[in-house]
Amino acid sequence: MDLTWSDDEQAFRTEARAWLEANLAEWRAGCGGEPASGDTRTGFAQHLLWERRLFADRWAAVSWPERYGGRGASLWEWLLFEEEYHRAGAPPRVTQNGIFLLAPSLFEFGTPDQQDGILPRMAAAEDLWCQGWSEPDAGSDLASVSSRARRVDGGWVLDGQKTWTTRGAFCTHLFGLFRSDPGSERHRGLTYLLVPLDTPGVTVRGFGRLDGDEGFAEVFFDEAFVPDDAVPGGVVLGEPGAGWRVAMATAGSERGLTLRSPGRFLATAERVRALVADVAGAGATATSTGEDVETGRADPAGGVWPDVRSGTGAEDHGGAAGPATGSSPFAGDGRARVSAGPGGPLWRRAVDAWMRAEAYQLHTLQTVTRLAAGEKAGAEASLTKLWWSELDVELHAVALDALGPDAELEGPWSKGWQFSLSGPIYAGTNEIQRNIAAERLLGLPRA
Amino acid sequence: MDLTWSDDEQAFRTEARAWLEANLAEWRAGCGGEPASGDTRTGFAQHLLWERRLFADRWAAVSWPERYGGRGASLWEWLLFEEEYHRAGAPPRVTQNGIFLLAPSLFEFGTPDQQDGILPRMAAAEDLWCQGWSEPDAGSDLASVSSRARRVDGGWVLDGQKTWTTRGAFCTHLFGLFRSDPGSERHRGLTYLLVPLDTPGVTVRGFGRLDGDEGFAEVFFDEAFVPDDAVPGGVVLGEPGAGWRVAMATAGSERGLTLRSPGRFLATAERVRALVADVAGAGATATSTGEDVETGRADPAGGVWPDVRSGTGAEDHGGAAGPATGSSPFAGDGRARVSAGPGGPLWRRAVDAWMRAEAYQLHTLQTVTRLAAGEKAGAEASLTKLWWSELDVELHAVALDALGPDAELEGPWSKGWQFSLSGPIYAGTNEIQRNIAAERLLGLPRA
Amino acid sequence: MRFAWTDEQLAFAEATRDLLAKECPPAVVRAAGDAPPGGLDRTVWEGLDAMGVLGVAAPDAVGGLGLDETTLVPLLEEAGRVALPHPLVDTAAVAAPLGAAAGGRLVPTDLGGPLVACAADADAFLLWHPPPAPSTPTAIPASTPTANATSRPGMFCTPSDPGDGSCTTFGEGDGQRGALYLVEAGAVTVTPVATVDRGRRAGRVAWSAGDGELVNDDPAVLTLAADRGVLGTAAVLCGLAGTMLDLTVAYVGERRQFGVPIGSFQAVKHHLADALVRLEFARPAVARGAWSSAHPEQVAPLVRQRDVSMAKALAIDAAEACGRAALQCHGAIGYTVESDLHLFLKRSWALARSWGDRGFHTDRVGRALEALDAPAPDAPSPDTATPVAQEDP
Amino acid sequence: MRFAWTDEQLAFAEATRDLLAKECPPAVVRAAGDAPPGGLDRTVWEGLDAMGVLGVAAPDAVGGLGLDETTLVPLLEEAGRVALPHPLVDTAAVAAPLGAAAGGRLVPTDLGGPLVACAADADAFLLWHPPPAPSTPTAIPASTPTANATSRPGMFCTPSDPGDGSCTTFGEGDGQRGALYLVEAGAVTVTPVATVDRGRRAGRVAWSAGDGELVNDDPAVLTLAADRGVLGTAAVLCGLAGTMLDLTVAYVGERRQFGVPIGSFQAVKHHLADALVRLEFARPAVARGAWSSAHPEQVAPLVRQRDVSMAKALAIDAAEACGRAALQCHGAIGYTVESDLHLFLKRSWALARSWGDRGFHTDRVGRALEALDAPAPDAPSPDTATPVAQEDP
Repeated sequence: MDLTWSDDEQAFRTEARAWLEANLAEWRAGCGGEPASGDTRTGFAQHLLWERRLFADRWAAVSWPERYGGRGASLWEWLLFEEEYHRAGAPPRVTQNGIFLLAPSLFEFGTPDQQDGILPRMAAAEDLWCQGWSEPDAGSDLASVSSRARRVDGGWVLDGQKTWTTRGAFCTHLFGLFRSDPGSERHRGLTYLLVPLDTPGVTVRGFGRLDGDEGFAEVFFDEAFVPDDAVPGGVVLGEPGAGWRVAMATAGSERGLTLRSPGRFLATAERVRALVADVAGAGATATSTGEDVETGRADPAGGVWPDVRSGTGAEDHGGAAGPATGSSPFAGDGRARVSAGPGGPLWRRAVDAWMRAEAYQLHTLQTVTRLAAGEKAGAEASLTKLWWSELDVELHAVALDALGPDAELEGPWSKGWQFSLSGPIYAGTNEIQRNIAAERLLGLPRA
Repeated sequence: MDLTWSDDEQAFRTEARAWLEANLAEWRAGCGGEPASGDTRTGFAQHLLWERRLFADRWAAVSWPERYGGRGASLWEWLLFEEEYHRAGAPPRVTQNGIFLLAPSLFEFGTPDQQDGILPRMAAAEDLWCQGWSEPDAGSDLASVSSRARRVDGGWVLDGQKTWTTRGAFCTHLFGLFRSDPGSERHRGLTYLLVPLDTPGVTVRGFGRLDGDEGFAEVFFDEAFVPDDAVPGGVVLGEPGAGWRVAMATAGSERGLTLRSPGRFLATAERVRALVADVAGAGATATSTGEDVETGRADPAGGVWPDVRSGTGAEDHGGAAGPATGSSPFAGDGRARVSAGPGGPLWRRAVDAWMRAEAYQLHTLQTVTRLAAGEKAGAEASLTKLWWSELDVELHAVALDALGPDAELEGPWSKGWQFSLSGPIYAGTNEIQRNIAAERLLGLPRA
Repeated sequence: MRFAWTDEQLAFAEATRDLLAKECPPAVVRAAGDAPPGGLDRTVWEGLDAMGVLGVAAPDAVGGLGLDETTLVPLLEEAGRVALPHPLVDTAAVAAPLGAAAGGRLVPTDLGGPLVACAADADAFLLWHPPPAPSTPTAIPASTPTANATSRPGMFCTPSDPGDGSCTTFGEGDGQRGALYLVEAGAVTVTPVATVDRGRRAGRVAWSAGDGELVNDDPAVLTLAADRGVLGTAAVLCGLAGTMLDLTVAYVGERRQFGVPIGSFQAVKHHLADALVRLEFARPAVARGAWSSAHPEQVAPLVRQRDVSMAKALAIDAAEACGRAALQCHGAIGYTVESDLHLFLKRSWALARSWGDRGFHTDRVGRALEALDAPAPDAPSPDTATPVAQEDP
Repeated sequence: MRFAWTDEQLAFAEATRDLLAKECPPAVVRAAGDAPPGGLDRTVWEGLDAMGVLGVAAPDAVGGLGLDETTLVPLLEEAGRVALPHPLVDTAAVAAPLGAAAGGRLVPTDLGGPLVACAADADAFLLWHPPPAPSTPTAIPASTPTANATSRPGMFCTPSDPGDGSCTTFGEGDGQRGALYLVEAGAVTVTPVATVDRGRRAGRVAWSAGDGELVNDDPAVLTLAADRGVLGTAAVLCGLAGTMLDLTVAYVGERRQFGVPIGSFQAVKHHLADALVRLEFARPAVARGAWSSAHPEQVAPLVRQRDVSMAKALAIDAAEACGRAALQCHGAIGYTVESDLHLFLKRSWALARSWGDRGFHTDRVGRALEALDAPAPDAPSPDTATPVAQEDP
């Protein structure tokens, strides 16, 4: 066991950190202020500038070979980069579904021509890929895909509908599963196709996610003819009819470490701890200037909201100076401060969440050690997905409780809260993950 | 809406309280100290003395008609009695399974002869009834009962085995479900029989519950002939072959309010609050005599367990005098005290649990109002069972966390904790209750 | 002892439910979120006014119905069921019942008119009578003294319409605490703010208390008014929770995956059963809060405070449990603004932390319990002079 | 970076597992709970001693193997898997590694002999070498000063055998804090106490520190020793959790209700999947705690404290989740002493609150984080002199 980073890895981290610091500032300045959400049309364009900046200095896909725009970085270095990326507060990757979901399948199942033709443009954010798996009637039950691909001379004719396609309205290409054997059922007879969205007969309609951003799309296929050479190396990934196996490899990536690296949650956990510490500190002034702390305490019936302003231990966290922040007095400065102070309920929840983020980091280091030793990732990815998705909800719940009535304001925390709620749903609901964990890891009998 | 008690009800409460206070003291004195657990042979005998004391003054079954030893009390008065009973710290009713599970079925399905012959001796704790439902292969799936009852001239011949029969080793009679139609399946062909345990061919073997007390028994039937007149009025309750319907009426009682009245949990909640307040007060002295509180706080790295003795807000709960209680310093006097003090994590959990107990009381008042208006109790009992069983576990978990390392000592709290863990299992597991609630109350489709 | 709404109360709630079902379907809630300043549709509000809902708890001397919280609470739960985008809690629960306590001047004489009142997020609230009487005074009880109170902007409100000046809200006071002021409407500035629940049409408020006239500084009166806001919000949360559960039950009965309705899966059943439990045990607590509020002659203020805070705490739990279960059981479709679920979900997030959050009310219950314990550490005697409700619900 | 046990460590654990499977089946644990004073069977203890397990982390100069926590922790998890009724954490994790820090006199020279050491529930512990050397000194680090410390009995211990005098435990000090004493064994009185886990054979201890001789009062040494007790207990909890999960998986695969194995029900699957998640994320935290403890040259004491406390906190969660799921999925049969489950369940309750409970260790992690934040409030630079483990696991 060795939990130290090598000098080379340290150097890699240092380089990444310096680059991120300089380039984030430049990019933000170029946006003329805080960029819009990457799930809006305006914000997507801004985020593309960031993606191209990453690509220009070979940070877009660090683990890829250099010939595709990467650095041939190890999984360890990839983890370090992710950690630095999130610690720096860099934006969500709008290219994520291509780089983290399609690319692993391309590396495993793609022909050299496909890899050479697709990957560099993906890294450069020239081709923008979205995922076309879910359909109106195929969600958790992905194998019930009914969109059809009919083989014709020189290509495929597509019919049907995909939905909940993330950022589909802004992308240029879709990778998806289509039923190519009309008589087939379930996992059989599906083909994994790579489809330019400007193909005639393909219509994309964006629609609002929970937060209202146009982050989802429906994609309609109406006798859309996709020529075999619509993407370099051909539009079929893997063998025709063998799409399920290719897709499952991608599903493993999505649930596992490549989509949600620990660095993301560690960074959030640190921000939550800082927010809670702010609340603990901020109340001190407001209360210490109130003249009726003792009264409120001695007589809970007195005053309008006596207990709002008293709060236990009101005296022992003083010290922070400056005016109170904008928190409503209803949040109970005294109370919130005690709850957020060391040993208080909110403080403990923040520490707890930090531990869970740290445990995810450790679990990942263990997984990467196994992968580095040549083992394959398996159903353990289900445990990982359960862990980070529940952690993310709790991290944001703590933040909202720290913000009190301010929590409903539009802002990074309310946005993050809403996004966190998608975690237990996407990439296979947590109910599906529990089934997988119970059946494949514990060996419980199928129903 | 009227949430006040009438003068008569108040008087009833006053009488009950006075009686309980006087008689509990006398009974305990008669036991020569704290009585043993009612689930041990010694303790059961002691508890029978208590039961007979209750009966002598008509408190054994207050809601029964006077001719059976009751007071003809209303459900409201029954609630008041239960509240006073638990507030006074009176012992668990070892006659409970007869009085609260069998008797409601007797009132609904029994003949006058059965009622007249069985109920007074039950109230007097002369006949002691245990429940014979579960079998080794019929637990959650109660309808798979396989113990057989064969009709013969003048009676029934029983074969098979019952198990998890509470206090079976100390009881005189069993009520249970037997398959009387050998070709029948599931709910059909079952007969509800009343069986003296001294019947030749019946063998009872007591065994240990989780806490080691001999609170469970297996009951074996080996060609046991039960004459029709083995109990007054006959051994069949309801019609032969219609046992399931009779049993389900009892199941409703068990899950609903008659087995676990709110008074039980309100009393526990108050004791938990008091325990937490004790912990909050007790630490004050120990810490205030420690000279290194500030040191420990300023330098978490210093000392063996610096943070054990520091703890936030160490100064602001002082006042309690006298020597520290037996808590280990490892529990962290300072920390535990802060956690248990107003606004602290443990204090909040105690308040939360109190609210849940109070909500159970309110829900029950609502239910009794409906019953008083002639409505029938239905599947709502599943919600009630989920609520009180989870509440009871949490109440005891808070107590154990307040006790810290003392929690593992044998005593009322560790005993109560172990008993609370049976709540989500007995009387239909909570998984079964959730199925019932979802299917019968929400109308979700059966699998 | 009889713990149930009366037939009259249930009938009033049913009539309100009928009106809201007709006049406030999800499309109206969506429209409220999208409407520009000045563009809020008032049809449902006027309908509620015509039915007497706004003045249920206003003294009959001024044209109200002179009823109490036990009539009002079921109506507010109905308002929650449809995510009504108008400030009904603020108006009907907080403002209207103040009556003479506000010097008689705050009670609208024409309840048929466009009374709008609003309070949110603070122990301070403001009542205001909108145009066509632009100089009608606004009442603001001052709040926590802070060093910079007079210049500090207030928090959000749930204005009926910030754009046309008919918005009302609460603000912070001038260094005095717990006092009810009349302030000229013109002295109040409302700036709309972006919150996750656009249907609330929230605004940030600034005002100068120097323009105010003190009309009441009795803490008991102001605490009572604030408690009504807490109680009303608890009722609304129960309504939101109920609708989220209903929407989900309907959806999981229809939605098929793996060849069966997803509602037949045990995981879905158990999520929803757990949510239902939370709701069914919160509702009696809210009802008790109503009774305790409505019977000051039998219930000490401290007990009332305990009871309304407990109502809010358990209603928050119910809304949270139902909301989480609803979203998870809807799956991806619930995670869009195309499904109606989000209208109720976002309202429940906002209200869970308005009028005091879960931690605040837990602490308030705990402190009330300790204060109630204090005079008689041993069990209270049944024949004591203590109000009955103090020892029994 | 390589986060995995070595082949040697795994092989040692497997050999230990084989020994324990053979010599410590549930019958042996039950017998330990039932044995009269003096009657504890020592077969498994002697087997562990013969394998070198007791002295794994003792200096090789005194006959130990001179290895560190990364070898020891997997062995302790194995001990947890069988609910070993002997004080292995106290002996192998706390006592044996102290070595020269205890003045050289505490380290048994004959590791083949009946070394027994014990510590529990406190920042104080006691090492003791039992008969046939009745006057062998006992070491007790004194604990929190309290007004009546010298007369105050210590807390529970996990004696190997309270009856025959070979019990060891910790006691409370004489008003001095954080010091290691040698005390004559005869000055210690052990009174067995009844705890829910009879297999622990716990006792209450009284002693008079006046008989002691100070041998070490370096807080760093004593904190390190106590941290090893915390870490070892965390490892044992993981082992207990794993066995409870395994027993349950086996049971629900066999037990049939409604015509199918109960393990095919989604509710059962999801309970056990959630429990498995807790366990699989606790184990890496315990492993990291071992590494941090084993590398003092790279890991600052504060970081080690953070890491062992985090290990204990997550191991408590794992044991609690696995225990609750196990009992619920076993149903009534689990709620008896006839099933073996209770042996592991009760041990897990006792250990969850020994060596610091969940709240204690959460607070300790939080305080360590704040102390580590303090010197560099902005993100630490990668090329700082801070030990690597401080910023990376």
